[in-house]
Amino acid sequence: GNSNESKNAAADNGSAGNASSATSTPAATDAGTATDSTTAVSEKKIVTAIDEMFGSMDPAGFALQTWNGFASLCSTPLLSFDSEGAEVMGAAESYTVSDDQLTWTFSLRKDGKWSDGSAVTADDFINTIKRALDPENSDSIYAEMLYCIKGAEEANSGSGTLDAVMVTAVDEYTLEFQLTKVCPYFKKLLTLPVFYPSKTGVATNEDKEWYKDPAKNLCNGPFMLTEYIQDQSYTVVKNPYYFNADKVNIDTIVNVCISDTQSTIAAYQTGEINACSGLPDYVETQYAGSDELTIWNMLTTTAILPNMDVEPLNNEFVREALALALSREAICASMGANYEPSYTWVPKYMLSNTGSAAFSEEETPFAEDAARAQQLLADAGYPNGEGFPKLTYTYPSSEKDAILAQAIQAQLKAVLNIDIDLAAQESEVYNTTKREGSFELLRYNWTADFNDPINYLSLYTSNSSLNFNHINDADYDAAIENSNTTADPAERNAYLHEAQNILINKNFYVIPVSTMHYIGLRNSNITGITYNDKGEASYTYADIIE
Amino acid sequence: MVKYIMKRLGMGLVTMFFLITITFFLTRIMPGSPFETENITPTMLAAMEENYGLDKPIDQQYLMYIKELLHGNLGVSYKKTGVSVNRLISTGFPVTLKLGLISFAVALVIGIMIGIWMSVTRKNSVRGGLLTASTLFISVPNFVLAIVLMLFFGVKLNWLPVLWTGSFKSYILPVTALAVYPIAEISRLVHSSFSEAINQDFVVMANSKGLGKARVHLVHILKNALIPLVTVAGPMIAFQITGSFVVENIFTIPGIGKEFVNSVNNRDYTVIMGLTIFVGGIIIIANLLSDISCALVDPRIKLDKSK
Amino acid sequence: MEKEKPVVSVRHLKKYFVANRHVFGATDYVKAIDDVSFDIMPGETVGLVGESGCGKSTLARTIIRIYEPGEGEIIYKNTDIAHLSNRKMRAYRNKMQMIFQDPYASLNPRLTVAEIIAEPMEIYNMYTKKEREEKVQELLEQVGLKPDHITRYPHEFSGGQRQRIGIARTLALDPDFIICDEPISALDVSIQAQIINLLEKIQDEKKLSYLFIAHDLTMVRHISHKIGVMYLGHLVEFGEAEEVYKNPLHPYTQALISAAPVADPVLSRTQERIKLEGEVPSPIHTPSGCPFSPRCPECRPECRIDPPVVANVNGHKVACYKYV
Amino acid sequence: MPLLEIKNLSVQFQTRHGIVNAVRDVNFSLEKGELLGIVGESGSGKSVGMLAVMGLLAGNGRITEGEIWFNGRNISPVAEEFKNDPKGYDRYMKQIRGKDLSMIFQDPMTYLNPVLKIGTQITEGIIKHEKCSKQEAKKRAIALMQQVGIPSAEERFSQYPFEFSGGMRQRIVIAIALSCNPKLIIADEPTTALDVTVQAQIIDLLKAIVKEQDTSIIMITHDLGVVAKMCNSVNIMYAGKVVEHGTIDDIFYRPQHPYTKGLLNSVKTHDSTKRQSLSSIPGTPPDLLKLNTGCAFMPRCREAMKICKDYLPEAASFGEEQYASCWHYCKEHADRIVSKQSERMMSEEVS
Amino acid sequence: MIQREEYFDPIEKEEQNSEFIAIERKSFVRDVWERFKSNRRALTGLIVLGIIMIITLLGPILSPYSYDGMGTSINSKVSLTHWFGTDALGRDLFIRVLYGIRISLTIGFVTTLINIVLGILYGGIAGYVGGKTDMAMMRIVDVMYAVPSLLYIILLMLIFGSNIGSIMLGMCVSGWIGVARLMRSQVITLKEREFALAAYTQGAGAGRILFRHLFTNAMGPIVVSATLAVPQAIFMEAFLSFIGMGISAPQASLGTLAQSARMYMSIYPNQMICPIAMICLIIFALNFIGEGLDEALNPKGSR
Ligand SMILES: Nc1ncnc2c1ncn2[C@@H]1O[C@H](COP(=O)(O)OP(=O)(O)OP(=O)(O)O)[C@@H](O)[C@H]1O
Ligand SMILES: Nc1ncnc2c1ncn2[C@@H]1O[C@H](COP(=O)(O)OP(=O)(O)OP(=O)(O)O)[C@@H](O)[C@H]1O
Ligand SMILES: [Mg+2]
Ligand SMILES: [Mg+2]
Repeated sequence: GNSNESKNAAADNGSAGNASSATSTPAATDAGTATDSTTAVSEKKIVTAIDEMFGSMDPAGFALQTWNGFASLCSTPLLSFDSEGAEVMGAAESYTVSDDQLTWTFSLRKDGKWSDGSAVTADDFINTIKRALDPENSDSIYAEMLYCIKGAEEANSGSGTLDAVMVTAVDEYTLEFQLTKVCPYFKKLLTLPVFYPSKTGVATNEDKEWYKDPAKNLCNGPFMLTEYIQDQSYTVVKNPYYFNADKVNIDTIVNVCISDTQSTIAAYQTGEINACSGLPDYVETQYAGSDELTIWNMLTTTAILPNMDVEPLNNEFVREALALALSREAICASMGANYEPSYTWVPKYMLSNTGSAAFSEEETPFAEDAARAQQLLADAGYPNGEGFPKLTYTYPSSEKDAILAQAIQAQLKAVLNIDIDLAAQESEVYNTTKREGSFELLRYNWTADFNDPINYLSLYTSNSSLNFNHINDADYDAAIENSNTTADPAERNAYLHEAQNILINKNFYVIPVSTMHYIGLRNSNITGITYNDKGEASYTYADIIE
Repeated sequence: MVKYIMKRLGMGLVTMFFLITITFFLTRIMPGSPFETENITPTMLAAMEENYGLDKPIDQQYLMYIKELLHGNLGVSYKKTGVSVNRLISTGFPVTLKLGLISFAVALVIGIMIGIWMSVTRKNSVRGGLLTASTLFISVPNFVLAIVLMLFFGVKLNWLPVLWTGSFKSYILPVTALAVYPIAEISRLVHSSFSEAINQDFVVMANSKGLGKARVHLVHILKNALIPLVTVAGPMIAFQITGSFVVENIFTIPGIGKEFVNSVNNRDYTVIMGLTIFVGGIIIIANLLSDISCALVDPRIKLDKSK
Repeated sequence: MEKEKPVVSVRHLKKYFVANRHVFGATDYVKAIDDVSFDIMPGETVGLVGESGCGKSTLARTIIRIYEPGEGEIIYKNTDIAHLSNRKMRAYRNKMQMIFQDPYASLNPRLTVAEIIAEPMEIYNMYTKKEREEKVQELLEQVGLKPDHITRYPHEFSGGQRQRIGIARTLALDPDFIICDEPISALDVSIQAQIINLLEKIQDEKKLSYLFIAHDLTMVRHISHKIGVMYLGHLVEFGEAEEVYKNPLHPYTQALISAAPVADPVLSRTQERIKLEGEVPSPIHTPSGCPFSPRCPECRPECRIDPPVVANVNGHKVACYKYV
Repeated sequence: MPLLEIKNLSVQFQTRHGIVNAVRDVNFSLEKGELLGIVGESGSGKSVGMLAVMGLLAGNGRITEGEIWFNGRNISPVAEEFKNDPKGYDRYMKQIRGKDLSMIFQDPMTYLNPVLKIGTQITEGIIKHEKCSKQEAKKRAIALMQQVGIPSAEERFSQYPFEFSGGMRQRIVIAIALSCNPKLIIADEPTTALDVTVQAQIIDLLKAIVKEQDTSIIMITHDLGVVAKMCNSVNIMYAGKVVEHGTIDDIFYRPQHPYTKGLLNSVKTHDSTKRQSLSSIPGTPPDLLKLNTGCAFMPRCREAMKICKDYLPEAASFGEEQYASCWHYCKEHADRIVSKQSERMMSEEVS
Repeated sequence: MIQREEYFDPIEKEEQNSEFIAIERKSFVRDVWERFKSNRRALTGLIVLGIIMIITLLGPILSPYSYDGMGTSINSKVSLTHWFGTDALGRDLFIRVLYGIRISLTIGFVTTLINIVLGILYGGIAGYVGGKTDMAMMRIVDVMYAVPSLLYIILLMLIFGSNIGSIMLGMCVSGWIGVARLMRSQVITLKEREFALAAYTQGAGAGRILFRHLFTNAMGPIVVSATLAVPQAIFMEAFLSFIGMGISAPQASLGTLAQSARMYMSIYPNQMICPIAMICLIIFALNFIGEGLDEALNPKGSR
């Protein structure tokens, strides 16, 4: 599972998030990169701001934000989804699924090429997967996502061999997966890093830094890496071997690390960068109506986790009282215009698997109700908050989380007359606290790895290692299990709704508070940016108009 | 002289040893693990810790670290996959060093000039104004100063770049932001020592020879007034060279000042250790340099008693 | 006349300071006092004169155990105090006191006169608080200050008055031996006489012994019963004051006395000065023979080889080959 | 024409506690080749008066009135010529200071710059005034050092003051003062910090210079022995005033002012029989901030009279050179003096 | 006024000696205070600091707002109802700034006090004992100085929570070193002074000499460095809040307030300017006081 914890904290603290967007710089000569500057046409170059370089660019390794940004420029997966949720074939031309839903066969496009001109073959996909499953590879954070493949779990835990992992190259251009059980969201998983290709023989686990070397870090996407400077920047240029290279207009994209948001905005305003994102909410007001403003809907949710092992949070009335007592509108008003109230755990913009509607729109969430919250608390034995123990709310120390915490504290005091202690923890400590379950109320945030509700809901099965507040609900487990075995999307949807209902409405195991959108800026002469199902931008067909 | 330096460096090594030991154990008793990222599973965490030998008893880890250190190997960063600490320092440090030295040099020149001016001016209003300005410079937190500089000269006037490129122009703002505090500090120091020296008997003597003002001020007084400055210059220059987190962060300068805070925050043990050793070394050397320059400025100070 | 025992006798006292420590064993020493012996009788003043840096202060400070003595003995009434531990030394501290040269530096500027004078009594837990106050008043009167000065701070006094406070402080413990290290050098001519008179008055009242160090030969001659002349860490001449002054034996003493200015134009016009060549050698590299030999107008070959032994010319001791 | 003539010189210091009149209405003159001693208690204005002549008063001090005729020119900053031209005064003083008019200071430890080489400190004045090259200046400096009796001068040239003993430093200070063959040397207690043997050497040296170069010297000291040995005439100062002036024979054998008498009594001990207490001047030196309007010596004077407290005496002459300011010698003019001073006080109160 | 006929009568003793003690009597403290008072800047500093303290103590009692009470008007501008405006949670900034001053000053003063006490003891002992002990103690100081203080601060914050206490403690771990060095050098020079030797020859013990004689005389420079240490502590705390380790919500120091407002500097400048202005004011005041004390405690330097 991936999350935007650090990204979120960074955004609050003054860090720009992923880059997007582009502009032309009139001076084409100062690129210094491998483009041909003798042509009459001026070079089309975009400078974008990225957050710190955190994690690696190895899809089988520690692939987080930096990889995300890099992959959206330079890598093409088997298939992906557009902003409407429609499938877009990438490195694969087509695929077939066996009747039992266990064997998936992908035929790769013959004109798929690496940036050195060699062909992208089935082995290159297997290369990533097996490297990720290699028990020696401790960096592969997505290995668990491969456990749906036969033999993967055994290989990864060391009890089986990598050879026994049932992902095979039927021929050079045919890739076959054999699954352990039905996986209705398998296609969605394909957007995870571990399903991206990496060049066999060049990308190896032995060489930990291969991805920093443009000669080794081959790309099968629209752009390719030409320069990598740790913690400063990386530069990509148009990949001549990309199968759709004709349609790619931008020559160079420089991604500069800027860790301070104010610096990002300043650099944008001086024209030193052409695009940036993860900006504070006032930018939305300042640039309201301007075509420079870009807003991406994020798949993210912030919630309060009540620890089920703690008195009186194991009391359903108490949890419901807490959930109903909050005024999410007021909270989000304080946090900034890019925060929106959330009444569901699965984020607002996540698509359902039936049609193009959002999953959560089908839900009827609970209603905030102060009076009822007071009543519930009284029912739980704490009329007007009397006798209610002083609980501690733990949150990672960042500006926005502090505001959130204070708002929650104040509202609970005002509505329920209960006192909450606030404990801001440094993120490393916060993570330990969370993992060890040594909290009472916890600020919790989850950002989607892939665009499917299961990514959110599977966290709370009783055997999930990410079930931090120790929910143990047989009905919930059953609903999730059912959703995973059915092949019918509608039926699956129903089960997932049932599960979410248990989580946020029936038993109030999780108290959702907010979701957010991402604010960005880009020069208005950059056109043709497309968005994927997670709201992330792609420059593949972007252009700079004079 | 050489012997003196050798002796000081020998003493420095002992200091370093204790510094390394203390920092090592301090980092290990800090809660939180370098691999503690959001939503990492316990198995993965264990695997990672095993991979880096963090599951071993702490004394063994310590011995291993010392062994590697003796081979000049500071280890690899836990957070920045595959980046060795040696490389981190060797790429980041030159930038920080250059910036630190430039800003220190600027602060020195301007600080001394202002200090002298404050001491010799007859106009109370000028002195008051300069003192007030230096107080003002001291009392603005540097994150505010850096941002104000960036917004004003970068965004508003568009004279200077906001982002670091390594060009001459991109030095100006960070150097200014870094130099302001030491300028204020140095100018006060020079002011006080200069005002003291100006009342010394040897100044009367110099005047009794009929010397010109410039010679009296710049040769007779200044050389004496510099002595207290030189003694504090050691820690000051060490502080400047180790960089400023704030300035590096705001002007996106790829130096080690930024790394220092980040590594502590990230529990990146090897980086913390590497930087501490490095900074410790700088402090030792800076103090040594300051003692040597003390002896250069003040002939009465003998570094090496047994000459 | 019965034979009295000395209050303090110094025997072969040495005090070397480490000047340099070389890496390989060798150490340079400043031989600040080198084999000095003399006695001080009860009620007697011994004056000590000599060039600046010849070790007068060091001798004083070693006797009073500010500096740790090297070889030799310091016998205070029957006890050798030279190597007593600090704790044992406490029993003798109240008997030996010191007046310092600089009246501005020797009084703690942050304490009142009463506190300064009462402090030694506090340290030794003498008397009740009330009695101490009375004693302070008494002492002030004794040194010629007014009782209402008691709550004032040292900086409110002139140099001479401060020196009086310093004297009162040393008297608080009823010592029988006081070392005066240039007590009048920092004072005005018109005040110096006041202090000398005071010291003499107290001596007569209490039968104190003084070791009196000064530059000014006329003052030393006036106050002292005996005079010692030091040169480069050595006591080169010691004897009755008038005797030493009128009939100096050692060539250095002769030079010293002949150079002293006389406040009388006629006399000083006729004064014949013995001119000394060269500079005082550094106390680190002292000459091997007589310390004065490099500058001595009457230097003989043997002077340069071994230090002279002390000759006794009618109870007047002198360390010079001329008299052996 | 005297080389230096001082008329009605008064110097004031502005301090936190009030105005200090460090020098009050001082008059005297000095011929070419003359050796004048100035004797007085610490704080009596000896140094300040001479610093005023040199134009080297500390920032808070100023000459309130008076004329300083040096070499035929009035070099007082309040002189007609310089009154409205402080820059011109500075410029002129810089020209003569160190050249025609030089000063030897009291404390060789603090008056030499500790961080500059001896050679630099000697040559800079020569280079400034004689406009000669560095080499030439060095040659002259080494000759000077030899003249004042510094062995191996060549080597010593590039040493620092701390490497010199007190006596040698004092000789360096003298060498600097001599470097441009000045007409007048003001020596401010040049021997107080030294041993008698060294002191005697330095006195001999100064006397030799006067003889050889026809220089005049003003010798400030509080050691009457030094005066006796060196000077032709003496000024006795007390609390900012010259209370008595005369040749040394006048002063030593026929002192008139009670202070001079007291001073001489307290040092004349060489014949005194043992254990007879020294005669001393009772009391403490005056605080210049708290002076009575009359004679400043009154509180310590054995012969004080009622008039002494409020009114200043005028100088009375004795013989050719000697004069003293004491009421005992101007009783007959009492009425005139009192009425003059009362008038002045009244007019001051009014303004 | 005396009569003409009395002019030449001998003066009476009392009249003659009426000014025997010429120097005005003043205690040391009073003397310092008078010199301090006569320095206009120093006095202004003291008054300003006094006023700030009084307002900080009284303001919260008199104000209708509380530091954590949230109102409905978010991010409002400077107005008569909210003198400094309000913050993102609708809290009155004026009151928050007042509380911020309290916290910042507490941090500044308490850490300075602790540092001074520790530094005086450590430096005093090292300087007084001297020799090998001194050498060993100073090397320990060197090591402590080089260990990044962030480490201590984080550790303490984790052990005791991120409250003022642990921040202050963290700043104290190595903060006393400067004072210790200063005290040591003072003691080394003072212990050779004659008044200390006098106390020694009178049999005074080490404790007595150190505290009654040396410490009282070393106080000047230490007091001055203390006035400069207070702003440094305030800044250190501000820096900690810049890197996300400052004081925990809903409390806020001046540093935290400025830091959290800096992002919105361009749209809500009041949120940033108000706390910064207070920091400036306090530091100005302290600086002026320090300057004045420096002059007042060092009578030689004052002319
Ligand atoms: N603490 C010390 N360490 C090393 N050397 C010292 C120390 N104290 C004195 N000396 C040296 O010992 C010698 C004797 O010094 P001392 O102070 O006793 O001379 P003195 O006769 O009192 O001189 P003065 O007349 O100037 O007071 C000098 O050479 C001096 O440099
Ligand atoms: N810069 C100054 N500010 C205030 N008062 C001063 C200053 N310089 C000198 N004085 C005062 O002027 C008076 C005369 O001082 P001066 O130095 O002339 O005395 P002196 O006769 O030379 O004494 P000494 O024998 O100690 O050198 C003293 O009372 C002194 O305090
Ligand atoms: Mg001495
Ligand atoms: Mg003088």
